[in-house]
Amino acid sequence: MRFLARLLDRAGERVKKSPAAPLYPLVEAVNAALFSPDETASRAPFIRDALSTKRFVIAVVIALFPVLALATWFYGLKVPVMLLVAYGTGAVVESVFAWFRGEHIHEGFLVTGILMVLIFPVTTPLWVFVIATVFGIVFGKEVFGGVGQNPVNPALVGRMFVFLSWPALVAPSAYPEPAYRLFEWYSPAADAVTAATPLLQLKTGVLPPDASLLQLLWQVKPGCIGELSSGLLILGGLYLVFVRVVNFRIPLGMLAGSALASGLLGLFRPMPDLVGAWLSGGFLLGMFFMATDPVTVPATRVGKWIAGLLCGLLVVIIRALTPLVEGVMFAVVLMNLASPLIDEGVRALQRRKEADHA
Amino acid sequence: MNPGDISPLTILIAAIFTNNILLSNYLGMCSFIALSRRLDTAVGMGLAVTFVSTFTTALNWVIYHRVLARGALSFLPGGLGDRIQLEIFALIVFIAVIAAFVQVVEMVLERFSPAMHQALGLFLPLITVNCAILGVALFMVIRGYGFFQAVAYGFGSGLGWLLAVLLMAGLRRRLRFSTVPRGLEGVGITLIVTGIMAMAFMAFAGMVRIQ
Amino acid sequence: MNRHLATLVTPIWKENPIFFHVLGICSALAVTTRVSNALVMGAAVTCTAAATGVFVSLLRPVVQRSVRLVVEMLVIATFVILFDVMLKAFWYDMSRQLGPYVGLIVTNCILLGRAEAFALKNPVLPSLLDGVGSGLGYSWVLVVVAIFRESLGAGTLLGLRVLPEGAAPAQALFLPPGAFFLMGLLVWGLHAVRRRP
Amino acid sequence: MREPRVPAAVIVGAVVLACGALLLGANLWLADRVARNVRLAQVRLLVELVGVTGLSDAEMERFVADNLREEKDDAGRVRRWVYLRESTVGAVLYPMEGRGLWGPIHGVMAVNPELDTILGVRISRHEETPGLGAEIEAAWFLRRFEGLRFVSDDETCGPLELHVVKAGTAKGPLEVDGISGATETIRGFDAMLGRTLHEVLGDRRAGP
Repeated sequence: MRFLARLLDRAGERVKKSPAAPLYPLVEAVNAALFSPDETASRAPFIRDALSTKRFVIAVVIALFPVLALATWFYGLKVPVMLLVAYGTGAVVESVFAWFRGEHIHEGFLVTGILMVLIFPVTTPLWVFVIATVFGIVFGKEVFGGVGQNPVNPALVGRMFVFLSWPALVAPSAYPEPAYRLFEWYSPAADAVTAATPLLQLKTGVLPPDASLLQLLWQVKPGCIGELSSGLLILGGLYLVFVRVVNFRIPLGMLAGSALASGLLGLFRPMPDLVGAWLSGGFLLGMFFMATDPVTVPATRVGKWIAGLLCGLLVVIIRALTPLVEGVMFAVVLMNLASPLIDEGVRALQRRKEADHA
Repeated sequence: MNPGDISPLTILIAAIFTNNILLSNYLGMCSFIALSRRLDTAVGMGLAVTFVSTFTTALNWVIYHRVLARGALSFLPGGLGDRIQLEIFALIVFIAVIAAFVQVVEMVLERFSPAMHQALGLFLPLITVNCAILGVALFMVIRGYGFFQAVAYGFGSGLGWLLAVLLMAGLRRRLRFSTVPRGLEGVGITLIVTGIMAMAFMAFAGMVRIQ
Repeated sequence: MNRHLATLVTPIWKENPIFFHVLGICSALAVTTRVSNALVMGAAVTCTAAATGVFVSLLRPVVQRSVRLVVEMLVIATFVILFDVMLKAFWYDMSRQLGPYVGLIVTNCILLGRAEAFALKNPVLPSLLDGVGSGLGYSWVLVVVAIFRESLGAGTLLGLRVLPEGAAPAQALFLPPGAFFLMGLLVWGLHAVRRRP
Repeated sequence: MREPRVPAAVIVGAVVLACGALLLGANLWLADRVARNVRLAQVRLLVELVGVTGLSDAEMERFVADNLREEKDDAGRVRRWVYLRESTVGAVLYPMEGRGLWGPIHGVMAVNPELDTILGVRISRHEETPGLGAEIEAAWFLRRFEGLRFVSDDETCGPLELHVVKAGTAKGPLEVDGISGATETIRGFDAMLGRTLHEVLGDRRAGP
């Protein structure tokens, strides 16, 4: 409690000090903790708008709401139920930990809960979904002291665990064809029609001739709940970039990194269409809403570029060279894990440069 | 088909990513936990492990296949070579080679490159009890690697360990500012982060086509 | 006698080598996919730790400081190889399942650590008890981790099915990451229990 | 602590000698047993594959020596075993070698005397992930190969189509479901099977 207060205090001081007020206190708190203060003031000028955590949460919820609404239309009542389950489980786990620590529940889970729903296919059994939520919150967040202190994306930690535990239940082969299902409960028996995702088709090289890039952009396509419409994800993502809730360096770095890897690998083997790869699978969802999570990326500006590049590279490498169809989840977590090291490297270089100048 | 057919390059990549000696064989955990506390010690120990693992694997391969293995001494007269069974000493010999190599390197460094000695000197003695190095030697025997495969495996395992310990050192530096529950501080949280790392590295499983 | 009992019991709980000295974690993670493997591995460490303790203690009056590490390593390695050969001769299947990890007991810091810290300073009987205690302290942790990993990760215990048919075990616990998470949880739990009087 | 008087070299020498003697003694005592265990592991597979049960270890060794004729290739490696049951061929067993995700895979395949149907498959050695790839040695998986006829009906030895495929996607009589979550192991297993069958077909073409 006192520790958190101290962090927030320090962030608050900086808000007062610089004309470039912090994006949200949490990032700032972590930044402040990672940097020594005199270093930071000059190095985080891109933060321009004073936003509280609440406003950050609201912005993300606004950006993702259309996606959820569309998913409910196409996948039925199970989508809102999953959201309720995620929030319910999250609330229980968080309050247990908060009680032990003597703190309040943090509204940050509102975002994690939505992401949790979006990264699972609607076919996921609810018990698997509950286990993923619990695992993600406990091992992705609470063991590190809660919101703002987690080194990796909690939703993805939960997703990875169930992906490795019950691959058959959450694997791409089980993704259903989207169809009008509003007010219906999705059941595997009634909706036996599963469809190959565009990503799988790209991987096996049998993209149907009528699937143009425009269609990938505007039509709904099978996949995880959040991968339904690329168009809505782009709109939501751009909105977040526009209101400066999301830093543009990571997404741009990811696009560049994937283009680079795709080009390099393309010299040796046939590669799927690059733009097609961007528009299919979880790339957009990961790029705008997962990889950009401010507490899990490097704090330095150069570091953000490097992390984005690395993430893009890894997505393409995992998608192309391993038996896995989708690589975004693993790529984002690997990038999260490398982020502190990237920061260290960048700062060491900067220190050396300053020393040379002086 | 025998293991001789896999290219050393494949083994190198597999040893770093798909089959990381720390994340999938759990070797070198003790020093991993102890030395990932600081970035500079992690770098030092990681480099030392890579160096020692590469060269001792080469040495151990030669000694094992030219002296200890069954039939290696069959050139001796009078069928003597077939009667001597030295395989049982492999473990002791491996340890001795590692310890001796570390000693020699330390002396050479002290004499000719004090700067290097300053950087690595502290970590070299610790390596003798790093099970990753001995583990590499034992796996090399079990998997029947050829010389270049063994060297690639030793080098790759060292690099894989270096990668893991560097990532962990960075993360632990960042975790210093997290309010980790008290019982988890230190060892506990390191194990959990290693678990997340091991899960993420599972993505590379199957990246290397061995067929 | 009471003192001897304390020597035996202390490393099992109060000064458990895995938790409070972070020794021997490598093999603790590696062989815990099956309870049977964990039991054998625990037996291996207990036997070699006890034998090492006795012999290092016996050699104590004649060994000089300068060479004590060499002697300790030799003694440890000899007993580890002995156990390995016996396993190969009398329980071949198990020896194949444990793979190189029996050999790796040599670098298990528990043995060298206890030899250095205890057997080098104490008479034979306490050294034996300390070796057995350390081995048991190591073993029970292995078995506990293995019980969780085998039952939840593979749905069996000692090869017998324990999860109901149709309940899919969580393979991730069987894979390497599971070992790290369970070990982390166990460390957490133990510290929490120990702090409470 | 008082420093002992005995010179260090003497002590180390004595310990080395003692340890060496102990190990050599253990080796002399147990080497044969270990070698026999290695042999027995193989023998057990062979006996199992020809469908004989209830033998003790010694009986199994005798059974294999009496009833299985070893055929070696030019390099002196066992190429196949021919199982003679009352002087007619009961089955032919081929050793298999391949690579999995982590290391080599070894096994044996039994084929009927006409060399067109698999009687059984056993795995003797592998380094695969327990619970996933390691399931290639499990009975539930290997049972899928029993009685598989790999020569087409028109008796041509045509292209081999027997394949182990991704779990749950097997179509037709010549595709066998793999193990979910063990793609790479199955890939190696499939290749190993293919190579062995290739050899079988070579023998089939060469005539009885």
